[in-house]
Amino acid sequence: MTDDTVTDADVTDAAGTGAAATAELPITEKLEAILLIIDEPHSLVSLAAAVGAPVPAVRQAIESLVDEYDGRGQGPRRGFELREVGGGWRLYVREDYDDLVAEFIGGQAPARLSQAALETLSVIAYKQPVTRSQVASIRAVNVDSVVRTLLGRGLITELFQDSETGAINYGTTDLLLQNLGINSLDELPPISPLLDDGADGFDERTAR
Amino acid sequence: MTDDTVTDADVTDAAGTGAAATAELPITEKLEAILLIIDEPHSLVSLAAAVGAPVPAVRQAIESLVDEYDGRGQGPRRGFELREVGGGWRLYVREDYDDLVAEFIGGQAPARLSQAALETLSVIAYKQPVTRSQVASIRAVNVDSVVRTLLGRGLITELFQDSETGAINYGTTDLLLQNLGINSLDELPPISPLLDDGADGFDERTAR
Amino acid sequence: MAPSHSEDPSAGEASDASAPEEDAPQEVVDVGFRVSLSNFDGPFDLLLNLISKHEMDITEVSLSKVTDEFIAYLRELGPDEDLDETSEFLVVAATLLDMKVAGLLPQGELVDAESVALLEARDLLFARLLQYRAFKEVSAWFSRSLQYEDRRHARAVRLDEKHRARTPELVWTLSASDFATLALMAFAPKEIPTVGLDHLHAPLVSIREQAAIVVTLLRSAESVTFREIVAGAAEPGIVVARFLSVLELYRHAALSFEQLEPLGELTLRWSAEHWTDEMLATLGADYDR
Repeated sequence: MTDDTVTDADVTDAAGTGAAATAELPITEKLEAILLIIDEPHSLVSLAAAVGAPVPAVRQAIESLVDEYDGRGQGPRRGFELREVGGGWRLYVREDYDDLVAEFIGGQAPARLSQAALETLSVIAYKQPVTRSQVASIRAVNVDSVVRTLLGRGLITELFQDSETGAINYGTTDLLLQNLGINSLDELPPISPLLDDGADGFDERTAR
Repeated sequence: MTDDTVTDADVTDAAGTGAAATAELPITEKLEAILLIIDEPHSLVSLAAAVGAPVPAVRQAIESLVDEYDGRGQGPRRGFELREVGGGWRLYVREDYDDLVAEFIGGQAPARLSQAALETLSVIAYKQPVTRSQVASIRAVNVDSVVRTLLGRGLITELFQDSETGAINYGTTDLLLQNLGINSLDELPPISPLLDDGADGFDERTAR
Repeated sequence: MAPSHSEDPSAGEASDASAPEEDAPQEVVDVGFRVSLSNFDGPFDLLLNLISKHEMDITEVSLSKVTDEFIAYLRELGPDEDLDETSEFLVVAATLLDMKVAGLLPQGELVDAESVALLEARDLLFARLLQYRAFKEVSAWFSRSLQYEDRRHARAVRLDEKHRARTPELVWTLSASDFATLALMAFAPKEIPTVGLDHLHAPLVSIREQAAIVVTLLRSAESVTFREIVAGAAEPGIVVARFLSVLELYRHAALSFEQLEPLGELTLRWSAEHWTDEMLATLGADYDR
């Protein structure tokens, strides 16, 4: 939901109008106000639009917040930290306190994905956009129910329908990136180079 | 959610067991970790139990956090503040930024519920009254944030609290009926046999 | 489900080469070449297991050994396995056959186009296996990352009342029947293979279930005709199952019947003296495969 399409012009505009009332207040404080209410990562561009400041200034402010929370500023270290995950910034409980918080919240351990779901998820992550039958042919098993599970968890999404075959192409979501703790698909571990070599002939075969 | 019934004995006990692993870490950081994830104000006693420290030490730590966030400590002022409301403590956006936040929220793109949110909503619609953990076990995934979204959207509501377990039971609202274009829950299309025939084994599963 | 090759003690360790720590409890229990649902998931898994078990290069001719073992495995599966599971194994059988054919080709002399094509086919199969293994390996990274991130707690707190009113309108596009479909999906058991076979053959009829109906009918009346017992049975399978259960109940002396003339009305009477529901549970065991 993070809006990356905001242009610099929009940002300038925002700075010139709505945010004018708070123009004299520090960007870091404005960012903290926004960070406190968001419930998913927001990109620098989205944050810049929110606080009405140019992106470079926001980047700098974010960096100084990260430093301050980590105890590299003037004040003490904080029990929370600012992390870049899934292509945006968000407040997290500092790792040291995850157990404390988990104990406080109680609740059940999150259900883990089965091996079949994990493998299907990796195939979709690396081969997207990819159809169910393409995934099935790589894994050589029926993947329908696993795909349904992954859809239900919001880890993958239907990208588009093939105009000729009607087959639905799947891809991964920002939520998956967040759940993996990475910022973009580029951060996925490199997969065996053998895959690329054989890819052409393979895709032709599976695309049928 | 604030538990004011915790006695001093409980607090001592909590300090002696679960929180032992983080005993050497500063109380302020532990408090910040808890404060970051709570929805509602928590009393000093409840916070003391959470971080495993005596109430007076927690009171002192809270006071120093209030000072720090307000800029009376070593570091800069923060965009949020720690306030006591209704006998409990919670993080709030600093009032200076209420307009900024309101503008940010108003400027967000029209919202669409995710697949995960819609599925969770359908489970609540057909199984109400139902607790969060029951929904989680049907969906085989943690639904806390989704339930929060649905609550925030006014599509579900808290019906009552289970007298034994204290778990909150949720149900759907008239807003959902309006969106679906029906007048009452009776008009929801039946989805037997999954619900009716399998109900026994089903309830056993979800009741855990 | 558990072909036991107990004469081969080394077999168990190959059952999940890429992530042995994951399914440790099962692995302790599994002796010999046992394929359990927890660490087994499909034909390529099986193929990889068979190959890694013999530490062989799949391009070598000794594939025949793997093929034999696979066929033995299929035989051990017996008729109780799902049709779709068995048919998935056919994929492996075909793969193995292809590889075997390619492996039997004279090496080094690439003279005719046909043998070139066969070698290419072999390479393609080899590439597919490697690709499958690559995804299997990288899924361990996914598992680790997801588990680590699961433990992290992000700030996600409900908006204050005063801000909630400003939230943009919700876009709603679902009709009531869309919503019901969604509910069906949400309630469906997770990750149970769902290859629909209902269109291929009629659902199996349980003799025990039908016997329970027959017993109820018989006990509720002095006498019942067989015509009445099968009245309303929707399909021939149910009629057959009810007839078989009548025969079974007769064997247990639970009922008596009389038929005044050949092909005439069959009148049944409940006559059991010591009847328990446990007897029902074992009824018709002969018909179990």
